[in-house]
Amino acid sequence: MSAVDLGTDLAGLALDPPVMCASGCGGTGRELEATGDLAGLGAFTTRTITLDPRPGAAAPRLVETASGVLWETGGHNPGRAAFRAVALPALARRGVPTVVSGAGSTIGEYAELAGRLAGAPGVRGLEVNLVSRNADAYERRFCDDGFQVTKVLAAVRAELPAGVALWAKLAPGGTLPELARAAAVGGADAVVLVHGFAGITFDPDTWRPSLGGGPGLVGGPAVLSQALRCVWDVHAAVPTLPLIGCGGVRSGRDAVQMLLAGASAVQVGTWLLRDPSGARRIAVELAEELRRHDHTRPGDLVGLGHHDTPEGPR
Amino acid sequence: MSAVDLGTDLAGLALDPPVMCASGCGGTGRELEATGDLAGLGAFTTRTITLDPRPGAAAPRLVETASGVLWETGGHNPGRAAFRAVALPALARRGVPTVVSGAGSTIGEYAELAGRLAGAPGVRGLEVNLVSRNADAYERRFCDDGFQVTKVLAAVRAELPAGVALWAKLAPGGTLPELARAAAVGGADAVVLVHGFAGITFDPDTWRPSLGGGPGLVGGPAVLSQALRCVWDVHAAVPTLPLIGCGGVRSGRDAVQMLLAGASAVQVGTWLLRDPSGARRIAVELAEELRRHDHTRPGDLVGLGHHDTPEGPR
Amino acid sequence: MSAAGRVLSVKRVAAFHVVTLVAPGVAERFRPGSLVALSVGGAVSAHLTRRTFPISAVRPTGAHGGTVEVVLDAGADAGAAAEPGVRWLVGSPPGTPVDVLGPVGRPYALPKEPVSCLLVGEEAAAAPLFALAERLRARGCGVHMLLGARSDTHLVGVLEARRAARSVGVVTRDGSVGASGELADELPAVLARTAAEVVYAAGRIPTLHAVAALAEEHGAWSQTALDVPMPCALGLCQACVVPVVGEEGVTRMVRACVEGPVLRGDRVRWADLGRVPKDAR
Amino acid sequence: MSAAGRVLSVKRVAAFHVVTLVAPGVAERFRPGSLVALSVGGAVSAHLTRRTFPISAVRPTGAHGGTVEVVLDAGADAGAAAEPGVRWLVGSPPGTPVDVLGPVGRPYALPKEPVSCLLVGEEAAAAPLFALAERLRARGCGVHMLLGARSDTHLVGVLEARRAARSVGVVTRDGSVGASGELADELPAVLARTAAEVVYAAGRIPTLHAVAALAEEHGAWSQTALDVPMPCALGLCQACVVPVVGEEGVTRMVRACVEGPVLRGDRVRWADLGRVPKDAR
Ligand SMILES: Cc1cc2nc3c(=O)[nH]c(=O)nc-3n(C[C@H](O)[C@H](O)[C@H](O)COP(=O)(O)OP(=O)(O)OC[C@H]3O[C@@H](n4cnc5c(N)ncnc54)[C@H](O)[C@@H]3O)c2cc1C
Ligand SMILES: Cc1cc2nc3c(=O)[nH]c(=O)nc-3n(C[C@H](O)[C@H](O)[C@H](O)COP(=O)(O)OP(=O)(O)OC[C@H]3O[C@@H](n4cnc5c(N)ncnc54)[C@H](O)[C@@H]3O)c2cc1C
Ligand SMILES: Cc1cc2nc3c(=O)[nH]c(=O)nc-3n(C[C@H](O)[C@H](O)[C@H](O)COP(=O)(O)O)c2cc1C
Ligand SMILES: Cc1cc2nc3c(=O)[nH]c(=O)nc-3n(C[C@H](O)[C@H](O)[C@H](O)COP(=O)(O)O)c2cc1C
Ligand code: FES
Ligand code: FES
Repeated sequence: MSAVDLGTDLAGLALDPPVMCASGCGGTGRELEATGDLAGLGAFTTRTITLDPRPGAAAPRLVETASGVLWETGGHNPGRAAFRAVALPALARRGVPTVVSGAGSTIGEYAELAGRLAGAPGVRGLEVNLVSRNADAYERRFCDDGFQVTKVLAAVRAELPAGVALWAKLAPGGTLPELARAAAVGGADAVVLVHGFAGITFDPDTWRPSLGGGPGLVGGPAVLSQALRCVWDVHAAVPTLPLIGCGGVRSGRDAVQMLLAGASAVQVGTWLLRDPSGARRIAVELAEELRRHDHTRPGDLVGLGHHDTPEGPR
Repeated sequence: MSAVDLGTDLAGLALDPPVMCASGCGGTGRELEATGDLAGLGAFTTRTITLDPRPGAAAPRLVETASGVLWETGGHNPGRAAFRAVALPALARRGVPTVVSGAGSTIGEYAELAGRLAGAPGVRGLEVNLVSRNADAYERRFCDDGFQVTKVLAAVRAELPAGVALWAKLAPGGTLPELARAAAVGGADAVVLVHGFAGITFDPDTWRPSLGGGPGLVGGPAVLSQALRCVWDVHAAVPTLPLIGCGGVRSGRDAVQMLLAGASAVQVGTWLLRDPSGARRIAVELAEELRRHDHTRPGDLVGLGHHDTPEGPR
Repeated sequence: MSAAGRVLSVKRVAAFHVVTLVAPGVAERFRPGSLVALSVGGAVSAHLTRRTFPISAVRPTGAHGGTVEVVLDAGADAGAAAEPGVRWLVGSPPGTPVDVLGPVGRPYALPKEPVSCLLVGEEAAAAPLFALAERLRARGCGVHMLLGARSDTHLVGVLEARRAARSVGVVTRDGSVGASGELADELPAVLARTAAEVVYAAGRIPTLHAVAALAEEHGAWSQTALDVPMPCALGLCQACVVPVVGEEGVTRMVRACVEGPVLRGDRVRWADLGRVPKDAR
Repeated sequence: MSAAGRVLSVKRVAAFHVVTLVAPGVAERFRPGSLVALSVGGAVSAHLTRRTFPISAVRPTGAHGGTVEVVLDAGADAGAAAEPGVRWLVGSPPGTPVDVLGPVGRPYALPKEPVSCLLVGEEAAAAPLFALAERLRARGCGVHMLLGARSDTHLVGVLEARRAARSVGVVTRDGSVGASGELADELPAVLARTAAEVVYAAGRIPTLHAVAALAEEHGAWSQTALDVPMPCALGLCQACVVPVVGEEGVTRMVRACVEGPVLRGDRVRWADLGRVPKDAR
């Protein structure tokens, strides 16, 4: 049998391994470099950057839940100018393929951000974070409206140099297949599934919300089965659309599940907070699982879980 | 300070304690009676009953996830006739207030079921499980369409004798506040939040879906923060509507969180599978938490977590 | 029914682990074939369902109070990693608290007459058959045993069998000890030789299926102990349903944890396990 | 940076637990004020974030390899139940595997001149100050200590302080030993008496706030060790941000785990902890 090869072509972007950090969970790159773990990533996804700096939400910004975390950073980021001046050149120097996550509160802001960042050295892709409120549409989230999703992607696509991948990141929710299709129509090369799941908890002593900002989003192993279902549902509806599975991944077996459900690559978020070497270990375990099942390429597994499945999502 | 009194009036139905088993997690009543735990419940909610018997989904019907379970019983139930002949009289004899969960695949079925069961001895309430596909509307789930929700509730209400409570149980999802309002418009006395969260997992050896039926629903501590958010969002939008919090509750502190988010009572589902005495213990712990904070009645806490909260659900 | 227990010891037997737990109240109500359901991981655990195992032995009293024993396959040698709950159990130091629910389930039904009985056990699943053999002997039944495994390293209880049974057969897939092949290959000859009227069997589903069919051919009753995951072991969750034909020929989905784990072999729809037959009610 | 450690021992000190862990590589890089971040519950754990604690002592080598020690408040006597991760740690038998990340964070900055230093410690948080005292004495600094607690049962290190420091003050809220009241009540007199040029402080936020303000009034530098939850201790999650005024008067939200835990007391916007000030960037 030939050897396992984790190299993956994700709609034109080469990922080896097909395991990345999820947006907002890999710091600036400096922290993972300090632990020696930056080089283990197939790509580095930055935290979500906006045009202007955002100081973010009140602390605590993250609390523990059963097998997960509840978080709200409030979009804390240095803004596109400082990001382009400091963090981005450092990432470029380190040579890890960089995917910049960006968001705006109008379509114009998304486009401007893309124009200012996508051409910078080292940027191999732009991940459009659509979990952001639309100032021009009653503060409704972009990701809840297929029409807006298409418009944002098309506007961003127009700003991208050739060779820079365009990904759309969506929140979990009932009409995901339609939204993913809308992203593809707008020009997305791939769709990242998914952002955090809405949650809240309360402090047992103060009886106030545990997070400084009140409500938040849930990530971690607790949501794996739900994230798998998002990927499953979208792949069932749009089997040709490349997907990136994100949510609760912490092992090679979890990554295999994401592939079976229909993803071509995975992102690791919350688990990096516990184990900064997680992505590297997951890649090793993924290779082992492939070997154990006599497979050589992750691509062989994509969507495999759908075949011969008894019917009946409800 | 006066003593803690857990007695709760839930829109006319007296619950003491305001802790029940969730539908489908308390068996027929016989199993919890065998462990001595039936009497500890403020009310017993039955598994969802349909007009005709349903043999249910293939095994396994339940697998473990991180801090949770993924399940799909496929609606296994003996049908309304056998239920009324066997399980229901037994529950009535045991004297625990019984709430019958029912579902149908048309509005007519919901109404017929209500007519046949709601008047039976021992029935104190009907929980309308709206997580069921509508044969008259392209198999769309009732719980995803506010108009259908209102119609089902109104049809069922018309069949109910006076003094039998009417509850609507909804699935988690983006437009919950609208759906809850729709249930109230149709005549629901209270809304149960929430049913399971959509999920799927795959077997690491066979690479097939782990559940016999393919996709399933997630319950257990893993979903507590998400269920709290459902209650929080609905209470924020419709503060006068009585809510029953369901999802991941396993301790008195979890119950307190449900109250703070806006629920008036709680249901315990998955945790009973691990600890059949769970509901009783939760009631004891709830009383302790009230005492520790110098409160005497659970009602004092309902919605308390909303006060002085920094803005910004996203 | 559920009680605070603790690990007394973990020992190796062949390729398996024997975990003995201090568990008040279980031993007194134990009957061969019944189960014990353990919660794993303690207070911090992410694993909330129970692990349910056949009880292999009990001791009503002793220095530590009543104890209960299970034999676990932690699969250390298989390519697949062991189930995390089992790994936790076999790795727990003495004193580790474990919530113990049991005994649960229907035990092996015992014949009223002193008939000849054949006990068929595969690998670790054979362990509970020795308690059964004892009770059968007490009733004057002739007890014969047939033990099987993939290889001699996975064979449990041959010495004990020689003490407990009139005759003992051994089969291994690799022929490392006894006959070479599957349990089912040996069964017809053993049934004929022992003139068994009842066959009691514990093992993998395909083995039980074969035993049930061969017993029926031979005109014997069979009592098969089904090993399917039982996450609650209380009859609440329906995870463990199997299709069983009842008296009137009607198939019902019955819960292996309360209506089993021991079921009549001729009543189980073996080919339909993991399915809901169209005619099920 | 993160390594497989294990529990060596758990001992009681006053109302607290001293947990000593075998942890390769931590002792060598330890400096007073730095932290260690532990994962709790082992492989089955539902608790996935780390518990981060100030290191109270290290031993580079020994029979068991390098060790690191933390003093934990399991709050056994408070009305509120102890945090489950801490409860697990203090209940772990020797040998329990624990993933250990450390040392992390900025330690106490040491003065270049042999100035007079006052070390202010509250309850269990005082434990790490003794390693600091040693290093300050090695530089010729005069070391004075002021220890406080709710009551004598919660006072840590008074005997050790008498050995380590030129003068030792003690305050308890209930007056059970030493002066009666809060640490802040005693501070002005002690600052005057010791002519301290630097104040090092560890304790609850209100205490640190008061220490920082009084040190500034007195004209001393202050170095405050912030105790806020640090779920990753890697600088990745931003859970631990605190508002700090930088050189140009600009407020930034800095991560206490990597930019702290020791911060200049005059730079922390104490009144705005748990908030994002409007002018923050
Ligand atoms: C070992 C054995 C030998 C028997 N021999 C005879 C016989 O010679 N002549 C005769 O007329 N009846 C025989 N029976 C049937 C028996 O006498 C009862 O009719 C039968 O147990 C039904 O009782 P129940 O309704 O309480 O059992 P159920 O509630 O139906 O079941 C109780 C438990 O016993 C098992 N069980 C029930 N019946 C049988 C069975 N027949 N064979 C194997 N397992 C069973 C079930 O699977 C279950 O585990 C035998 C039963 C057993 C177990
Ligand atoms: C105990 C002490 C005494 C000092 N005495 C003098 C003095 O007499 N005259 C003088 O001009 N400068 C004094 N300084 C300031 C010092 O010489 C440097 O200017 C300062 O440490 C800035 O270096 P940095 O940029 O590397 O530190 P930073 O990167 O700014 O911080 C490093 C660490 O040291 C802490 N820190 C930094 N500066 C101070 C400070 N001034 N006081 C307390 N904590 C600090 C930070 O909070 C952080 O924990 C003193 C500093 C300390 C710590
Ligand atoms: C602390 C934290 C910060 C995050 N920040 C971002 C962000 O800036 N942009 C974004 O698109 N997602 C962000 N996420 C979401 C993750 O990228 C990911 O979608 C989600 O957490 C699910 O994956 P996980 O379970 O592996 O964490 C953040 C998650 C966490 C826990
Ligand atoms: C095994 C199982 C069976 C269930 N059956 C039903 C059912 O018949 N009807 C229903 O409305 N909900 C059913 N539920 C959902 C629960 O009532 C509950 O809404 C959900 O599991 C969330 O609560 P929990 O986290 O406490 O389990 C079932 C849940 C489980 C785990
Ligand atoms: S294991 Fe839950 S019903 Fe059998
Ligand atoms: S604890 Fe995660 S950034 Fe500080």
